[in-house]
Amino acid sequence: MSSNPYHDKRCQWLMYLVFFAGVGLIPVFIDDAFLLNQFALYGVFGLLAVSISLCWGAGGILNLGQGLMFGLSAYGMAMTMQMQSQDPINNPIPPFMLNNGLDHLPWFWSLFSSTGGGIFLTLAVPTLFCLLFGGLMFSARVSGPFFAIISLALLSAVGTLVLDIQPYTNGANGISPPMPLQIFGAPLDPYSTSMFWVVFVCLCGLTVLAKLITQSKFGQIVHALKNDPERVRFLGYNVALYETLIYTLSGFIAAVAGCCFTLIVQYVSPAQFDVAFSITMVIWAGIGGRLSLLGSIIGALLIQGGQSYLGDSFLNSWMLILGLFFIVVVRFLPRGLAGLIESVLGRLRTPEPAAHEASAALTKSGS
Amino acid sequence: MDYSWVTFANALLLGLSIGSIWLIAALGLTIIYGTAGVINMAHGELIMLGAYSAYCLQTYLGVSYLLCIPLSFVIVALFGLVIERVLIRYLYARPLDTLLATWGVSLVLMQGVRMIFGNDPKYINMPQFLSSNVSFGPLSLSAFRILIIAMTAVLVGAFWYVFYRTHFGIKIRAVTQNKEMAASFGINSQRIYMLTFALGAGLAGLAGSLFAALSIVLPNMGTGYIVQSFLVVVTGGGSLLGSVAAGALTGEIQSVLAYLINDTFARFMLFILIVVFLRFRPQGLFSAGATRR
Amino acid sequence: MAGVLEIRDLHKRFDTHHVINGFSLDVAEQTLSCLVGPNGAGKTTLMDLITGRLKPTSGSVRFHGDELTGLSENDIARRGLGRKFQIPAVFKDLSVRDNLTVAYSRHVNPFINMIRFSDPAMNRRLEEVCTLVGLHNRLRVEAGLLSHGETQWLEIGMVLMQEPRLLLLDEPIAGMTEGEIEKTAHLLRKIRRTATLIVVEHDMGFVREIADVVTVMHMGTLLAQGRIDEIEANPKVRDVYLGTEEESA
Amino acid sequence: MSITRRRFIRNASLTAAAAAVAPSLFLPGAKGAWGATLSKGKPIKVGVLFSLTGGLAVPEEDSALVMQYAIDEINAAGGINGSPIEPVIIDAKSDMNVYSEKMRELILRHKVISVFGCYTSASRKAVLPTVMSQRNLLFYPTCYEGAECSQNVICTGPLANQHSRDLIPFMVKTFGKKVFFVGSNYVWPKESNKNAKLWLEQAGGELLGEEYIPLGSSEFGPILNKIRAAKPDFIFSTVVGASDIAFHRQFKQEGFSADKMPIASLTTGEIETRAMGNEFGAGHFLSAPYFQALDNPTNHRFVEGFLASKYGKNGTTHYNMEETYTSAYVFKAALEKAIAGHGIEEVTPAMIRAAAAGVRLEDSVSPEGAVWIDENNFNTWLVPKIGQCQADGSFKIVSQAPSQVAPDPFSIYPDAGKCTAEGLKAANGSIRKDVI
Repeated sequence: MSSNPYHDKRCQWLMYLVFFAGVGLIPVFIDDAFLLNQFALYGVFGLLAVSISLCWGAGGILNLGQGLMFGLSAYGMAMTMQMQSQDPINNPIPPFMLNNGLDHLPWFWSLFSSTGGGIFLTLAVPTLFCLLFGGLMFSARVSGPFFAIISLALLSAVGTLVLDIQPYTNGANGISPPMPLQIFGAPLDPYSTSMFWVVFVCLCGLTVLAKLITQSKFGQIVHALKNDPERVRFLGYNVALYETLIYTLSGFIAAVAGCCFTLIVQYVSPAQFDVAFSITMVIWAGIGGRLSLLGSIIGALLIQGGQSYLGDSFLNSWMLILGLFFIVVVRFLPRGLAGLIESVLGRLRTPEPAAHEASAALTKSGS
Repeated sequence: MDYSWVTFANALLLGLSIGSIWLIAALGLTIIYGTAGVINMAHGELIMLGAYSAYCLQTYLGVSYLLCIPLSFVIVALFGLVIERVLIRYLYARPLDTLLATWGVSLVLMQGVRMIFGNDPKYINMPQFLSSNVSFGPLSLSAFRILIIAMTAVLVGAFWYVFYRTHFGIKIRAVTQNKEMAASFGINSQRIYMLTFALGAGLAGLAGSLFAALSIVLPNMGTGYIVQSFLVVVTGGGSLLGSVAAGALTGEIQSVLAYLINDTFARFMLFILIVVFLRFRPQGLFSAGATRR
Repeated sequence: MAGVLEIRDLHKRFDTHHVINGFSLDVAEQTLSCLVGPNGAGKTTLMDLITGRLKPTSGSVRFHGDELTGLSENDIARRGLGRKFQIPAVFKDLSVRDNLTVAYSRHVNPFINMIRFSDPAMNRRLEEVCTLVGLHNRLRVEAGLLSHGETQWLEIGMVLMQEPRLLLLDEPIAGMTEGEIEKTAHLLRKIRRTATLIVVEHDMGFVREIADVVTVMHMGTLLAQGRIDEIEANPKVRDVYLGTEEESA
Repeated sequence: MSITRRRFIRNASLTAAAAAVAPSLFLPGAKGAWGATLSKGKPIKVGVLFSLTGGLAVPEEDSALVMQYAIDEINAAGGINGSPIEPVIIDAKSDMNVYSEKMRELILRHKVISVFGCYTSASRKAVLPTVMSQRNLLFYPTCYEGAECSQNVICTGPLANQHSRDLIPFMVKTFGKKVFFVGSNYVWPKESNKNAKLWLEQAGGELLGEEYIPLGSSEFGPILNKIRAAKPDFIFSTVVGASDIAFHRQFKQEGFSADKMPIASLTTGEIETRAMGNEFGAGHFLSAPYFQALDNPTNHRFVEGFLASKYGKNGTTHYNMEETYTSAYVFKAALEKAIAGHGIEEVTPAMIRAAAAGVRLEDSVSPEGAVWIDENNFNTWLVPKIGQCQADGSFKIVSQAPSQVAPDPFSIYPDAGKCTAEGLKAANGSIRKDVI
């Protein structure tokens, strides 16, 4: 363990530096609006992977409903952008509301009339929701598979509701704001370098923040309670509080991802609440290595990139391959590709104890 | 829409039918989860496999529909056996990992079926006598729904018998409670798990053959059942009795809410009610633990 | 004598089964009491009731005069009760050092812990505890790779990191070799100089070696209390406890 | 991953730092206009964006196939001004995020001049922001609810105001006044029902109930119970997809019969009937501009040609497929007009759209009979027809409008204004572009 460079904090930070410097150089080399836009979108997926990795990898809380935070904030951002394109005097109501029989703006939409307030709510609502829901669940000591299933049920419930309250959300058709977000009068064009930088700064900043938190005392405690929450409780820590906070932090990152998502695609629909989408996020982190934030990001990039760029003949069996790959990873590499690198590096440096550790890593449950 | 006692009674009767559909979908999951603690996310796809086996049997071999039902059980049970031997048996100690691995299995099954049978929907022909409506005074229910209710009742009875009245059932319960202790009495827990998994998968297949006739056979038909089946199992607490109660309750709530308000809202409310219920009673209605004590 | 822990008429019922049935006990400052009793006497349940893992049906538990019943596990732990479990509960995929640092729970505020990366006071405590339990050269090893005896010491070390006033140790020498038991006895005596201990133990030889006071539980009640020679001479104890011990042996 | 152009690193780090802070970079980086030119004899790239896999693949895959058939047919006849059409076919995987991503890929990377695609309103809304900001053109070849006035869409399917206009009076006259509305729970059925209520009122009918089923749900028990209690003379259905099939099957299983209480649907065509089993579809009614059974030489040629081609493996044609087929010919006619007016090198998607105004497909081209594009709102003038499903799954045309019906996307929202080529024109004369 001691001599494995994988566990050396300086090596880890060096990898972060290399990775983010590499990503930061993308706009220097690429001058293709589609690719920049696509990389920005991958950045959003990377953020989601970080949020899952923080919650599941660091905190041991498997959240199959992360799409909820993502979707809520994506809707919030779409509402902000939609309100920007409305004229407060002549034309205060989004067109779809007129068609659904509303003759005045619902109160919760009017909160999004100011851009600053809209963005604040977009991030605050999912975060507060996490705080509340997480607090309720963790104080009742709901954990493990139960929490996973309940988060899944809640996701389905909210998705159904968003579909049903069509006058306020435009139902299955979703919201397509006609213009990009205007910041101080200038549009944030989804195909521009600036959009890429916005996502890059969020991804880089939040990943580093998450990394710092996992290395803090808080991170150690959270890691410990993943092993044995009971023990942590008897050490004097309020386990529910810690679980709620890591869950909320992860929800906040997903909310930031949701914001960026709508900025990039200018569209949001109940598809963001699809169960399959939330589970896909878990697959990214699972394949990349849930214990490693960077591994999870790379998992998201590999899978989404593969889905976009592997040939069409290959794509027909894409789900099949993804499924098989995932089974193999869960069965043989519970720590994902990052775990594979971990054991390979360990083996290179100090053959004897590392081999022992690698086998320990494989047999370990990795809850 | 007038709300009268007759329509309300019909809604209650329908709730029973919806409940039996929820329950029969969740029965296999109850047994797998209750015994081995495996969160089988591929359960919906096993239901789908059951539907496709019924379709194949009927279309290619001309087997009559009523015979397709037990045959689907056997075919999907064999599938379950293979999945258990190849994958699940390595993961019993890791419940969250079984959840993830079986999600992988579900992707593979769905895509595999899609590649073989294509995306277009298939359907199943039923005997004429099942395509009719039975009236009891002002109350009425379709013959096929009655078949499903009866089928559910028979299966619950059969499983109660197997679990609580046979030697095999005693072994299953022994393994559920304490694997090590059971092993010291010479019970092979691996074998018990394998058989339960196959049994649970078979039940999913049987449910699939019924659902195939109710609506439509599609590669992604299973995804709709998985969340609702889990809710029944988790609300019930993982025991057979719990699932029966949870299935009946959720079916009635859904039917009555759909009768009073609308279908979509009924679904939303049901999910929220379940989440709130589990917040205050995480062990479910009748936990496997409580019945043990 | 100044009571550290006062238990009064404690009852715990599961359905119709009385596990703890009117149990009362006083523990004095800086003593090492051993809690003994046959299997099913309610020793672990009693521990659970003291530390808040279970809520008593009735009765009271006071710690330095403060009522503990109704408080959560973490609140009770914060008041200075440290507990070692019967089955050693350490964080298997953390290093020994991380196990000990996590256990240092003087600061429980999660927000402050998010920006806490080093803590000199904790490092000092870590030094002390390491010297006591003797895991100095194992600090970087993953806890899951420790031997059985080392795991027990690690957990005692974790309890010590909490700087508790009262330690509840459930079977601290289970699975240890002769040499390790000797070392543990030495360790417990050292701890007693600054704190109070209650040790649940089956090994009467070990009890004889370390106990100031021995408390015998039977069927959820206090059967006898006193010095070890008094207890061994007590005919009631011979009947219910030593008798069954011989049978099972 | 191909990198189209590489820039040499000129003060790379400086550029990056400046990019992050300089407010000037918030200005659009993309051109916002079509980034290629056509030239004579070179292939004309168009996008074909349908779901070939997933839940939407059942109708959409057929649309993609018929689109390829139409393109082959046009190319075999000499293409457009001698240039062949080159389709870029992309699978949208029934996933709204993929629709949106692939639309960007088609326009920005493949630089197609128009895109044919989407079947659901949700997917249309998902791709429209991209189509609009890049000033491209979407041919939307299916029915939709209207209430949209975009400068970048041409629709060849019926609007809600055309779709049920004849069906409701016909049903009221034939079966009785009392009707029950059932639909999938989303925008199109609700908007269609609003139109249907207008026709119902004019025909003197009575609405007994209106129920919506969650998308994808197959549990019709509660709704059928309400229908049983309400005892309508007929049912007006806007249920879509797998739910529609479940609805028809359970309808019959629950003892309802098409003779006593037929379902008048806007969706249940040849493909759906085949999927549910003919016995479950027989006797019910459908309103559509096209049926496979239409008896005219163009349709015979289309049906025989398509079924004999390598794309006709599924063995049927369908209103959706025909609308897709005609959209290819609308594109051809409009592009020819644009080239004649501006010269081939100058043509942009906006010019194609402008040229499409009033484009008419004669009955020698369009299997459903002559249709033309409205010059204001760019939807299609067409003849809705009513067919009754027969025991063999084919439809018998029982009624049809005497002439083409005008499309009006804002028919039920007269206050919103009139959709014109420039945008939505309000009563006070102000014009709003891109109302979606």
